[in-house]
Amino acid sequence: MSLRLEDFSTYARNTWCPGCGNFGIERAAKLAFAELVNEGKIRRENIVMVTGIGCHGKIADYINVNSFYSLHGRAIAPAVGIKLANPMLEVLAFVGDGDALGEGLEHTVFAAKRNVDMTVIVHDNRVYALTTGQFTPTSPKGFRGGSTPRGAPEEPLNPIELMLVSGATFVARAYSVNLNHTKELVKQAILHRGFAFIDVLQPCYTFFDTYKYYGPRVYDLQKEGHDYADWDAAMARAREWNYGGEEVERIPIGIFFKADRPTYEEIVLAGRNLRDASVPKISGILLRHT
Amino acid sequence: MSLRLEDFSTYARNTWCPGCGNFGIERAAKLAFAELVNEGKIRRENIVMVTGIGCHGKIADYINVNSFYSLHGRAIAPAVGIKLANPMLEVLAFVGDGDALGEGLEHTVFAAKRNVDMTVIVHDNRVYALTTGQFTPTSPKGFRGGSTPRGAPEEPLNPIELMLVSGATFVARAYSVNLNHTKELVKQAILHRGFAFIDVLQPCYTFFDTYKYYGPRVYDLQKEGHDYADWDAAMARAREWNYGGEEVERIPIGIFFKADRPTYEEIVLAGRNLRDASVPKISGILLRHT
Amino acid sequence: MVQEYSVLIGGQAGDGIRLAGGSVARLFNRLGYWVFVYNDYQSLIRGGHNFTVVRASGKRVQAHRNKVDIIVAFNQETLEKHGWRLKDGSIVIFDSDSVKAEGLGLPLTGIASKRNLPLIVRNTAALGALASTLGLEFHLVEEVVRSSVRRNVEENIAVAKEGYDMSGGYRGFLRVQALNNPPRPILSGNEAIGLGAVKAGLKLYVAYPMTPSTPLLHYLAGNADELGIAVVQPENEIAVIGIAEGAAYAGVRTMVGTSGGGFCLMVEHLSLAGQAEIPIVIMLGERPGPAIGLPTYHAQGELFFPIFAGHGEFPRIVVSPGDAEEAFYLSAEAQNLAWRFQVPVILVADYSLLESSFSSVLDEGRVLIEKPKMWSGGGEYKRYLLTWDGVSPLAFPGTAGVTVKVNSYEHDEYGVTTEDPVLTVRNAEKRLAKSRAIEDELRKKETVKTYGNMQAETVLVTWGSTKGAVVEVAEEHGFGVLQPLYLNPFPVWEMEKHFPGKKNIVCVEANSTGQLARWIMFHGFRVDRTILKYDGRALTVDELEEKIKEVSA
Amino acid sequence: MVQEYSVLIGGQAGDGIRLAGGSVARLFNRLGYWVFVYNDYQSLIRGGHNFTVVRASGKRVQAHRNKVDIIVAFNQETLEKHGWRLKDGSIVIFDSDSVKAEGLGLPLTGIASKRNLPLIVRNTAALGALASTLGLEFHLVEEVVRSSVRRNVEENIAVAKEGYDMSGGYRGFLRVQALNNPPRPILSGNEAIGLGAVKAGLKLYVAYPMTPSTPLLHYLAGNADELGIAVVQPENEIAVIGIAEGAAYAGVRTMVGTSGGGFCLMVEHLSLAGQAEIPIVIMLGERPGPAIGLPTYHAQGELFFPIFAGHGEFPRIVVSPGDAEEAFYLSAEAQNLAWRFQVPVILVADYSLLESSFSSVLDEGRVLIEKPKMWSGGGEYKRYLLTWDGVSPLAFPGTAGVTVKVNSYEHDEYGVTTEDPVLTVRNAEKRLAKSRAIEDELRKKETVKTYGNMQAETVLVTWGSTKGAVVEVAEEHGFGVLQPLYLNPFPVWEMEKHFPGKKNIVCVEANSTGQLARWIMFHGFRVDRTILKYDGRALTVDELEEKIKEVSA
Ligand SMILES: Cc1ncc(C[n+]2csc(CCOP(=O)(O)OP(=O)(O)O)c2C)c(N)n1
Ligand SMILES: Cc1ncc(C[n+]2csc(CCOP(=O)(O)OP(=O)(O)O)c2C)c(N)n1
Ligand code: SF4
Ligand code: SF4
Ligand SMILES: [Mg+2]
Ligand SMILES: [Mg+2]
Repeated sequence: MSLRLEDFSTYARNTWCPGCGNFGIERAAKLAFAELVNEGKIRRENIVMVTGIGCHGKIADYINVNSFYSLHGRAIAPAVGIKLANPMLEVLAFVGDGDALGEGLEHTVFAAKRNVDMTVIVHDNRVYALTTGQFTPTSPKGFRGGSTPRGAPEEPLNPIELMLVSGATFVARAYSVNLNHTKELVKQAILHRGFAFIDVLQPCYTFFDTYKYYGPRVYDLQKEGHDYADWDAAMARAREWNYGGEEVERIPIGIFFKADRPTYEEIVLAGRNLRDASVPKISGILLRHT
Repeated sequence: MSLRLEDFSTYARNTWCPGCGNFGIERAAKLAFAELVNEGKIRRENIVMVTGIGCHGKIADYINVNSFYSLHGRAIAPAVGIKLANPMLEVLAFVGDGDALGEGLEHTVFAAKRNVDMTVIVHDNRVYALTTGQFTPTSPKGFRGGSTPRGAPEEPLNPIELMLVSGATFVARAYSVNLNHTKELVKQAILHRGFAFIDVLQPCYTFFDTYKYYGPRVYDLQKEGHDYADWDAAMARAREWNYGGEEVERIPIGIFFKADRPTYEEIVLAGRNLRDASVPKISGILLRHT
Repeated sequence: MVQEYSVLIGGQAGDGIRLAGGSVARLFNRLGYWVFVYNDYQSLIRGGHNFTVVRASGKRVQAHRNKVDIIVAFNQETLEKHGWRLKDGSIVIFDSDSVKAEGLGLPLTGIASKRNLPLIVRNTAALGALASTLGLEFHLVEEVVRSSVRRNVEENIAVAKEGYDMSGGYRGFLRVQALNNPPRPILSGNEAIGLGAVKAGLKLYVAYPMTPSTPLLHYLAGNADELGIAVVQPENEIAVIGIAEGAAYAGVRTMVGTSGGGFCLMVEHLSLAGQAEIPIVIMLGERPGPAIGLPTYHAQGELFFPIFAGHGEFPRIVVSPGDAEEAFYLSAEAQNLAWRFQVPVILVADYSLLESSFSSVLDEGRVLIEKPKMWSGGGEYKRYLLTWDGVSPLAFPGTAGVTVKVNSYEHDEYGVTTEDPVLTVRNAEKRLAKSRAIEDELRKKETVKTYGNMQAETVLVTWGSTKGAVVEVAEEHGFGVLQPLYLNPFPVWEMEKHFPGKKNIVCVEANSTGQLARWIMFHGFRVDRTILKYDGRALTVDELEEKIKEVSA
Repeated sequence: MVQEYSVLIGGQAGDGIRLAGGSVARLFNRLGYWVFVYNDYQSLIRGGHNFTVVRASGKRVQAHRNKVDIIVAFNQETLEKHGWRLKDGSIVIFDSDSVKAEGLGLPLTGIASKRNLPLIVRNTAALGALASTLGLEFHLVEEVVRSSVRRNVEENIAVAKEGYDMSGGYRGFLRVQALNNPPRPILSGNEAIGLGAVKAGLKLYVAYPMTPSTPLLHYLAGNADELGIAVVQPENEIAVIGIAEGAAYAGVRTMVGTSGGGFCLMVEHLSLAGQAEIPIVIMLGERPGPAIGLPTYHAQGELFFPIFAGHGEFPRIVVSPGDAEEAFYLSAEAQNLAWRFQVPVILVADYSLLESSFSSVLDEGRVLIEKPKMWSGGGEYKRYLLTWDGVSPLAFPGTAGVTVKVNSYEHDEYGVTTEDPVLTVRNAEKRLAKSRAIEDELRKKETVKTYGNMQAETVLVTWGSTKGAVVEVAEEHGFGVLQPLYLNPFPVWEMEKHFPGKKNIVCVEANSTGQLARWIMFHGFRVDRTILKYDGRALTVDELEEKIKEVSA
């Protein structure tokens, strides 16, 4: 029996604001899960979502699959642990921009560096939304929020660039409004063997309404023949837009970079299964201690 | 009276191993301080060293200037605070590779992003030395240490690339053996208005003896006419060597990139002096609360 | 009898319930009433259910009651959830465009939309109607609107007037009496803490957003220019405290604010402050845990944690205000103590203290910046000079001829690392000496407050904002109340004074294990009963009255 | 009289002092002696002063004494620092190439250099000489070298023989008697903790290096293949515990190891384990704090911190072994308890327990993996099913038909977030129920150990490795000893059993505030005196004897 979007819903009351970009991500994820299961590529019970804390994190309540609703900034380390414990699982981290690029930046960089076979989806609304609108690492300079009434004092961080230098083997950007494109990226990211990163431009209707800004600017890299095997080309595309403001005319979405290298869990586990219940005899070791 | 290297010494007994690359960094720093003071460019009492924890951190005990010997991985945040509190101070963070690129990576990235006017000097021995030799973020894959007897499972992180995408406005690499070159870089970094980063290749004689590896490979970017105003060229040079092993023949040292942009403390303080002892009347504010 | 009114305003997140509550409070304030405003909201941005209770009284009140005189309902859910709060003679004011009810219905949505104004102006219309039912003159409403609304001021006044004029038969229904008092500042705990710190010399506030401390960040950022301070928001809480400690080392008074989860991340730096002797004030806002728990609700779950957080042994002060006035003075005192003893001071404040508003009479002249022990300039400077009270003279980097070395390792007097056993013992004893000096100092201060009849057999002991309900009930029923303002060092000398002969010591607090009760018992005193509430909501006066019957019977 | 020998080996970091100590211990072990090895080293890699004391005895010993029978000196400083430890009839074995002394001088440096071997082989030459002075046959030395040296084995044996043959008149000077016992495994606390955990099902060890827990990381990594486990070292301690909690959620038994500073960084995740009910064992290695303190020295500074760490209220178990055998069994028990109750268990271990080595008799058959409460497969799965003991059945992701949702927020039984007051109370009560169930379980276990004469008026109370010296002194002087193995929940029921009638309760511990003493007093028991040592060095038997005279007089 083929699964549909609704099969991944829960009874939880959705509390995102009307117009929130998170709805697009939720739909894209559910559709991606349903299609991959229907296509026989993954098993439903093997999907695990790990989420941070913020508006984005609520997605754990809304999708009926295994989930680990973690601390703020701390979704990615548990995700790595889950993958090590059971490499059969399809591990996805749904994280916030404040969450995974601020509070817990180091875990994002290191999961990429290690090429853990997992997917990170950043709900990049470029604002701390759940705490009512402060600037985040990806907010444009001058962003006015509760903590910066005279404008954020910092230039934004470009997560695509960051991931390119960190060793991620699948680096992409999506726009939550483009449902189908986002869903396809999520599917490809899940199927990618290695660390996949998608920065989803997700307008926060309430604290940073970027619909009008993104709408006319986004374009699909894949439609323009970008060669995602070429790291330099990927970096050049990443630098077309630095998460700033009006001055830029085009914002690329799609896959910037994709490569193949051994995954962390392959190397660390070297074929070992940590769920194996057998216990070693230690008498030989004890003898060596005499 | 002109200051000499010895004027910056303390009575502390030096406990670095004979042959340690840290001696070169210590000398370079003392010479840089002495020369800058002698040249009238900085005042001795304005120098503040903040250090992490590791063999590198001991430099706080060995140089007779103001110092904040912080926690492991936590030198850079206090350094930012010191600069905000008193922008007249010349703030330098002497950090380890494990310290500032592992434990506290996020602070390094964010200080760069903000362009805080400070200098970060990484004693990059590519090993956790003080804890007796484990692999760090910059160790080559396959590095054998106490925690990885079969070799480190991860590709190294390239701190130069990382700083280039993080927004650092002065990005350089030094080799602790090249005393004069290192000293000159330290001087330029101090004089640079903005966030200056120097990754110093510092052989750890005991746990990762890289003298023979670096010796024939390092070359000076500035002698080869590298244009440090060109970000793309800087990135290309950074990628000549990815902190790996034998396969590479040349390792660039010198200044990769240099640029000018407003500093964090200029923007945040907007001319305010936090050491100003005056206290505001709040009666006006209280009235607004009625 | 004391004049008293309670108004509940309810709706969805985004309806501006909290703002409306503020306006109602201002209205009563201008009539000379003491007000207390309790805010109940969910961890979401739109939708859900939010409500605010404004209690206004002729005497000081610092807790809300279950029953109310007026409900202002912006949606049906408000009445479903709060209908039970109505008494005989209570009125419901509601948006007749979206709510079915009996009472004073006004087409609030229509009033807003016909003027093309955002829905949030429903608040102002309702305020007008409310004022009319209270029999107030319109100029009072106008004053309140002018003092609290920032955008579309004239339109808001027009809307308020429309609401005012539409109250029909309800005009003067609750004819409120003006009292002969000047209006008092209405401050939340967050605001009071911010202002108190500034009056004691705060120049840099560092924080990462986290409920219930976020309003302090916003308040100080919003008033930074007027207050002459800088406010920065770094990448995470580890950076927050690192930056603050760096600034303190360089001579600037700082504060950081957070809640339990963020405080966890600061604990290693807390220990650093202990070793390196860095003055730092940490505002720890409490909400129900563990972990994320209930982010926007009320609890007093962290008494032991701040007292024992951090590895190793070092002196620290933990202080716990119970209302906005105490928050103001204790926040200032926290700064002075941190700098006097060069120790971390943790200001523990529960959700309801931080996010409720209290009529507060503040005397800014009472707050002084105490000058810390500074280096006199003679001889060689030693950052960690051994002294009888464990406190070494301070100097800051940038001082000619001086080298200021602070150190996270054990160190000698100059701040150079040592592993010597004798110096190790000496440093531990320096820290012990400081602990004693702190206790000596606290013995001279007001470390507990008492209320009610301290001769009674029953004494209620409480901390934080819970004292609002406790004091009111105790005064009514003739009990005594003891409220420690300092939790560490714990003022045992005060317990010794107040506890003997009491037959019935009852601890009232908002947690599930009775932390204050345990803390008191740990110090060798008897606690007979506990009244614990841990559903995430602050105790109301009525609830406590119910429970007190059980334990005082 | 019991046969007993103490040997001190001293030199610089890099001289291999610790290895030499291990070899000497093995020598005595093969003679049937109980051994205890105390390691004293500085936070540096080369130079400085390191020393190791090996105490070998016919009875079990777990502390060192001040005086020694033999000093092996690789440098002059060793004699300068430790000369006072010599007794009548003690011998000094020294490197005559670098040390001036009386006794058995051997050109150790020359022996190494003439063979072009690294200087570290001086150890083996000294071992040979030592064996000769003890009157042992060379084959014993050869056996020890073969069992402990990895590189240049034959050369080392030749060097040992050279040392052995050069002892001249000292041959047989201390003629040691072989005892009729089989050799026993000599284990450090770190090693024992690692092995105990593995026997209880550990499959993943996660750590960031930090003294004194680093040897556990190295030991498990070095034996990972044989033990069938994975060992990973992530970017920092926050990642360490995050990874471990993720793996536990997915069904794998994990442990993390750290010291105070790293533990600080884990505290938020500790609270997460409390809310989400994730089984996790944290090995907290103690060293002198606060902050970096003395990284390579001894302290028991963290009793309260692990008990009260983390925001909010949640059950946890804190366990404290005192020697390697206890470390082995309690580490295993920690795993089983963590999984049985789905709570964090903190294993507190002081420096001297972790870094000293103890003759240990271990029965691996005694350790069983207790199967946790697993989901039976019937009906819909609820991760947080409410049960009488607060423990819900487990299932792991990857199970067909099951959705496993864990949550850091308050949640309903399925793991979906809630802000409901009723569910909030229910969850708090679930946690309280677990606390009670844990206490009930512990009442059935050995939670304290007693030694010596428990009828005596004086009972010494201690924890961790300090018990080594305490038990020895108590047995000698006829006192009783009580050692809590569990610090939380605190076994008050045992205190009630053992304390009444005692005239003199003396707490002995390695900190400056008497944390165990305070903890006991907090529970309503009297403590008459404390003996506190906080210079970073473990208590010796002689020191305690001195101090005990003062307090038992
Ligand atoms: C350690 C910690 N610090 C702060 C918070 C408070 N907090 C909750 S959500 C949030 C903002 C989340 O922003 P982001 O990650 O961008 O997610 P969004 O709400 O925008 O989806 C913060 C700061 C927390 N829960 N834990
Ligand atoms: C929070 C914390 N974790 C771990 C340690 C232990 N530690 C001390 S030094 C060190 C290694 C330092 O490595 P690096 O930063 O590369 O400096 P190096 O010794 O190589 O100069 C570690 C892990 C610590 N002090 N604090
Ligand atoms: S605040 Fe922003 S991100 Fe959060 S639910 Fe509303 S629109 Fe979405
Ligand atoms: S261990 Fe390495 S880094 Fe440390 S002092 Fe020795 S040589 Fe230098
Ligand atoms: Mg966001
Ligand atoms: Mg290093």
